[in-house]
Amino acid sequence: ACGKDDKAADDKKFKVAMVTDTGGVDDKSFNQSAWEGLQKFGADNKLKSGSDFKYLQSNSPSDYAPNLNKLVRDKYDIVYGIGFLMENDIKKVADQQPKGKLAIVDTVVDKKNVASIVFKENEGSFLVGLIAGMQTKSNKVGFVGGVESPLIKKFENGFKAGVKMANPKAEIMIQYAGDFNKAEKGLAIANTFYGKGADIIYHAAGGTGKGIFTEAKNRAKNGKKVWVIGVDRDQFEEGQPQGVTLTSMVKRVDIAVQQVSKDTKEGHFPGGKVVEFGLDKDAVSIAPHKENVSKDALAKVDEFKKKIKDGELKVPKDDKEYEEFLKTLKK
Amino acid sequence: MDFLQILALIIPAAIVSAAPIILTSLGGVLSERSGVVNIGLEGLMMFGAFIGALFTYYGQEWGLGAASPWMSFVAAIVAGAIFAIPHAIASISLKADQVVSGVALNFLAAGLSVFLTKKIFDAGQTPDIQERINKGDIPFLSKIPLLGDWLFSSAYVTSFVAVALAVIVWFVIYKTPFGLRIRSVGEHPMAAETMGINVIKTRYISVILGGAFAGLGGAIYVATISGNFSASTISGQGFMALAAMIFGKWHPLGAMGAALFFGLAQSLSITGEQIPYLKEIPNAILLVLPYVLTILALTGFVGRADAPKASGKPYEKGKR
Amino acid sequence: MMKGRFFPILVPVFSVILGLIIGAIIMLVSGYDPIAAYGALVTGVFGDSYNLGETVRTATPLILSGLAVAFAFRTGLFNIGVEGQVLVGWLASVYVGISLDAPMVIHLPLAILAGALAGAIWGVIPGLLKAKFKVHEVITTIMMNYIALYGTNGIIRAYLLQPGERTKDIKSSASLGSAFLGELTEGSRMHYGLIVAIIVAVIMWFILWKTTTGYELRAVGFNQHASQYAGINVSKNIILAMAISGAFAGVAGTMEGLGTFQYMSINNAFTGVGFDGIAVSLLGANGSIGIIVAAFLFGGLKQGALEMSSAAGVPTELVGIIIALIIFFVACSYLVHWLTNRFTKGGKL
Amino acid sequence: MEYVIEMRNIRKEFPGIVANDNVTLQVQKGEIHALLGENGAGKSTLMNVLFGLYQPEQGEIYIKGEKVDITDPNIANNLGIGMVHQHFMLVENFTVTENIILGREITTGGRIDLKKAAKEIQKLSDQYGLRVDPYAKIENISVGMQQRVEILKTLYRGAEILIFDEPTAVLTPQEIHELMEILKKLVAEGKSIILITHKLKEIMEACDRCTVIRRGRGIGTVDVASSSPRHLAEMMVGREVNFKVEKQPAQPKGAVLEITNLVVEDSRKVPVVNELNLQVKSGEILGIAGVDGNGQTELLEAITGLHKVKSGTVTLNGENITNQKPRKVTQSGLGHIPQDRHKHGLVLDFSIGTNMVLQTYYQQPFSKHKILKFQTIHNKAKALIDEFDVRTPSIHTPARALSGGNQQKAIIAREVDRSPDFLIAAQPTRGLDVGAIEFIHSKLIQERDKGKAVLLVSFELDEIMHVSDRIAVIYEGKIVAIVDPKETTEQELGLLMAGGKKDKAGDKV
Ligand SMILES: Nc1ncnc2c1ncn2[C@@H]1O[C@H](COP(=O)(O)OP(=O)(O)OP(=O)(O)O)[C@@H](O)[C@H]1O
Ligand SMILES: Nc1ncnc2c1ncn2[C@@H]1O[C@H](COP(=O)(O)OP(=O)(O)OP(=O)(O)O)[C@@H](O)[C@H]1O
Ligand SMILES: [Mg+2]
Ligand SMILES: [Mg+2]
Repeated sequence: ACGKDDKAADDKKFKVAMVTDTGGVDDKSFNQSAWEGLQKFGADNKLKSGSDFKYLQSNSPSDYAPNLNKLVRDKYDIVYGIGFLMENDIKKVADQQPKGKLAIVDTVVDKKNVASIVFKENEGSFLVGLIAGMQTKSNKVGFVGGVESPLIKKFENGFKAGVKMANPKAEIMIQYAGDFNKAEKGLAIANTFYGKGADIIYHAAGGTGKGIFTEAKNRAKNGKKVWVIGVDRDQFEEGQPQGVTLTSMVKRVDIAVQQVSKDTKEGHFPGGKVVEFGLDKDAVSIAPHKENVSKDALAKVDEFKKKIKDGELKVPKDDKEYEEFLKTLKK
Repeated sequence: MDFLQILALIIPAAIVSAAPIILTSLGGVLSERSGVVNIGLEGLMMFGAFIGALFTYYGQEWGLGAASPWMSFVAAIVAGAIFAIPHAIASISLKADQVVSGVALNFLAAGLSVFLTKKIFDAGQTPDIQERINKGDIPFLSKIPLLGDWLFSSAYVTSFVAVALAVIVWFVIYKTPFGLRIRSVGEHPMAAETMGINVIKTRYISVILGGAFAGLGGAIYVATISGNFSASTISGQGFMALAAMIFGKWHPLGAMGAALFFGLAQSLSITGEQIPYLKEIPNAILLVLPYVLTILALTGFVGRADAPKASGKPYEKGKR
Repeated sequence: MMKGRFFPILVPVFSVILGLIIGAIIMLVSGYDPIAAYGALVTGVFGDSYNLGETVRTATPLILSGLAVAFAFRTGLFNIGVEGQVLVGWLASVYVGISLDAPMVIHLPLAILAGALAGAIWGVIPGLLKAKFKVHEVITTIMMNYIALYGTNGIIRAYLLQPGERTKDIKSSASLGSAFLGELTEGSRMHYGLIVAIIVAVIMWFILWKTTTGYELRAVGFNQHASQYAGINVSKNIILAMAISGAFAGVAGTMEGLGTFQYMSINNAFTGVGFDGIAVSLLGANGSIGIIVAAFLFGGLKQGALEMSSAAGVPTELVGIIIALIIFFVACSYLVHWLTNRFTKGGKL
Repeated sequence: MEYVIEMRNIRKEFPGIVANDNVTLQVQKGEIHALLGENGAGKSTLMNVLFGLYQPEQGEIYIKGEKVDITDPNIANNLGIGMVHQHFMLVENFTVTENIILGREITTGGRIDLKKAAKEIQKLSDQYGLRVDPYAKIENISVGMQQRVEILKTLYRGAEILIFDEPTAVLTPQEIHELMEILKKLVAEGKSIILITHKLKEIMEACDRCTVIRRGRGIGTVDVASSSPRHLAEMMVGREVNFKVEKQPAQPKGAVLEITNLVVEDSRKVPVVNELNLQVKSGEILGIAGVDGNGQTELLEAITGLHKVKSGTVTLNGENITNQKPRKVTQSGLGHIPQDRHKHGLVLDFSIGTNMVLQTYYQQPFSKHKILKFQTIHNKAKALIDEFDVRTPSIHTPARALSGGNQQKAIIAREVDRSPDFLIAAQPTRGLDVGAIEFIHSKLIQERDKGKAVLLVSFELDEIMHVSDRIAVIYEGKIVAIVDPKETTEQELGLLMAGGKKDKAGDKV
């Protein structure tokens, strides 16, 4: 039977699948983006949804392992784990299923059969930081994180660097909500930030960010000019109808997933490697909706995009690098 | 930042986040005052939030514009009331253990609301609603020095609705015949029965009314805070409402006060990170602060609270 | 008298069947194929040894959290704080698992005990407040849940953080995991925790029904005045009840820390183990055997749900609905009583 | 002849028992009609049928000659039937007014008008001499006043027919006397009354006719004037009843319990037991007579360790037990038949067998190394149940399901069996029928004859007079007199209990 299978494998379709975290495929964030990438890949290769390409949703962290395991054993040619929370489970499954090909987003797993996909969120955040620095009227801006982690720190530090680059005098308020899903906390933090005079808030806080939009819209409706900078996807819609979304830092997990799937299909599975996606691959960028961004700011963004791509400027990703960055800035 | 500025930040935020909890705890008060324990508040609130998001969305589609959230409130009130019926049937007519039935209600709400969301929108969450309830200055009152800034400037109308409803519920429970009957049924149903009061009917009405309040609480959360519904929109607020009800000693105004206290503690911990000195306190400590404060308040000056005597006990006619 | 003897089993069985039937109806109405779905559900549980192993793994902490809720219930207390007690138990066991060097016979029991102790402390606080200040345990345990969630996160971040937002892995000498069980179940995370859970179930049964302590605990649960009259220390027993309940919950946490995960990560939300424990305990009628059965039912449904959504495309939430229905029907055992009474009495009531 | 109430051939079943079997009851207008029967005979059941709380399986009810169908208490109320229940039907944390108007509220503009209601209640209470404080909460008023509230409830609803289910079981002699006056006043106004009581004396004193039920069956109705207590008791029990408590003169020896200068404060820091001195000797029954609320409860709680002592000492068998834990006190040789059997005496949800070791479960042979020995416990329970004739289907039956009389017997069995040197019996026969009372009295005397000391607290003067060897009168927290029952009359005792002041009839709010 083995021989037969092998033979059939050649003309058998290439199958891809992913495991979401508890957010699900429509979290308006990286799960959704990854699934869009998979769908695009499926359409390009005429795959059938639900069998040739599909996703499994996890209801709790303990579901990651069985879900990954199931997909690998169902002979999917590459299985994505979306989010750094699956790091350990990916490792485990990779050990148990040495023949399976796995990929993880947002962290690095050093295994021969695991491809690690990471993004340079700090670079994208730097760009929106520039915009914030240019467009703040009060010289005060804010950053709200969900739960503190090195990943979210990349957003924070990139953003801070951008702001300081464009506007060294600007004051930056930072707060972590301790939660990705508490809109009322987002609302209260935004209330504090705006109340203390900030006019632009950048968030990397998932569902907690909803409260930030709510507060901004309320203020906008009462005639105050305040902005939110969205994250992960273009959050222009979230800002409607008052149009409070200044811009968004878009993280193209879809591009990454398509790219890695394509490579794998062509026999170049980047197992054991770290595939980095940054400005260079247009995998992090500012959102297509640009109507609220000033011409000057856009020009500035383009200027620095080039500098970063050319390697002239290194964007800090953690607190230490940021400290050093500030020193270079002073010189 | 000076002290007054801090208050001006903390108080409005507290009131905003308190409104859904106030309403839901009022639902709890109504239900438990009649003798039916309601652990299902979380579920009722969740279902209300779902219906709130759903009907605001459809309201927008149907061209109701700014009236959409208000229509969604009506829908959520009705839905909450209907959703409370299984709990009423189980715990009143079928003499089920009320805690069990309430827990079942929570599971049912979590399953059903997300299941229906997936069925209707083919997504794990509803679309963002465009028409919200918006903050605004309350005419005249917002001009009062200090208090105007704290309480009546850029405030949600719904917050005042919540406070007004708390007063109304207090009036109904403590000042009207209907309230007297609800309380009698929760304290000594047999006595009520001998006075010609229909225990079963009174309890049904109270539980269903309680569901309506909790449903409204959920819908207001969506309209004023989250802006859409997903599985994680209501995660624990119903239990906080339950705690507020007990904290408030099963009294409508007490429950309101407790909900405001939670809100205040919460916004203090959030704003605290932006206040000099407090800033130095580790984030984790500020995060647990509201809950620690609540426990301290309970221990220090609230102390003992007695539930209505018959709460939790199914009433059987003629049983001793 | 046959009715009397079989009644306790009759109700849950009846409830499960009824819940599944209504679940099928909902599927039909909303356009899913119930036969395929239930087929997948069964495969998801019994399909292969991996699924079976994972089902056991899911059920293991639920047994313990169910026992924790039940123990408190038996003594007249409602412990909604199991969730928080699970978290602190988890952290304590992982801490001991990481930081100690000892042979397994010492290390593993010590790590489990650490979890139990942490859970017990978390339970004692509400117990103490109830006994001394008459503060209602329902509020304090809800508050203690949040304190546990943010507190454990804070401790991990401050002292134990490793890349990946988590602690180090525990040493193998503190692990409940086993290569043997893993091989047996095609690499599932099934671990020896089931044995611990069953031992705890026996302990609960024994304490409650065989010892003078159990006699006192139950007496206080039913009637504090009479207990006082009989010379039983009411405050002490309230505190003790919460301590034991919390200890059980803490052990449930060690199942995650020493079994399933072997580390603790920063939790973005509650684990759900504690809240599910309430349902498990109620479904199991607060008895040791009932709880074990209910935990397996629960674990099976949750595990099977993954396959159900994978193979039959039915949202996993449907399983939540079915669970809710089953609990409802169990709660309404009066209905079953009534029906059987009616039946045996020939329609006269 | 037309009856104001006629219940014909009523049959009411409960699972496994026929509570009323073909009972007929006919009440004339303007009479006080007694209903008599042993515990569990079916009196309350019959009245609950009349009041619409139970539906009979068979039989008809006629009110003033008209056939009626009373399916719920509302209908009964509308028919002019009011009932004062055996266990009061009052909401404890409501005020008197709120309790009375519940269901028939007086409102102005949708709002309850408590002032107007209170005025109306005042009018009613003046009319019938039913003194109440309209604004007091039920939990703060005496049992006697609670009962008057119950009566007012029925009058407020315009009841013409009043049912009293064992109203005197919980009252002090003074209160009973007042109640009887009120009943007479009510019939004088043209109302009709059904009175359930176990006290034959009350029937003889106040009633016109008496219907007797035995084991659910109607035995007959007699004119009280042409009957005697002995005759009624025989009808009720079906055998001859011995009224006189048989006992030999006491042979007291040394003091077992000694109380000196005892002061106990209540929750408001008011001393309710005030410099009290008392001795109970072995081989005697010391009765404490007193109006409710003169510190009896606190005295007993202080002795047993349930209530803190402010100052003074309590010694038992020479051992100082002041402010000791209840367990310690029990171990020093104290037995306690508590006043409130449901609150203190039993864990109602435990089986009756388990309740039998409530005081001894932790001792050998019932447990060893903290492990319960069920076989021993069961054997003990069986033995006690046989010896004390506790009627229960099995030792595994929950205590809740037993009748009050049998619950009381179980408690007595448990306490007496431990053979304590000092036995407290608080209201040991409250609500019990004559047969059960006879049994309990003989048990107390048996203990005395074994050389134990017995402290009897009772509001029944009869009981105090007949059972005690010495009587201590308690008034305002002090023992004001110690008398010999053989040389004292009830009148003299009553005077002492009232502290010499006549208006002090137990109305502490
Ligand atoms: N709610 C009930 N459920 C089951 N059986 C009952 C119930 N109430 C009464 N009974 C049965 O009916 C019988 C009569 O009870 P009932 O209360 O009428 O007695 P009673 O004459 O009022 O006694 P007592 O003098 O003690 O008040 C009891 O022996 C009992 O077996
Ligand atoms: N819930 C119940 N289930 C079954 N039987 C009951 C129940 N309640 C009461 N009974 C029965 O009712 C009978 C009488 O009970 P009841 O409480 O009227 O006794 P009692 O002597 O009047 O006691 P009390 O002095 O407390 O009024 C008992 O024989 C008991 O078996
Ligand atoms: Mg009776
Ligand atoms: Mg009785």
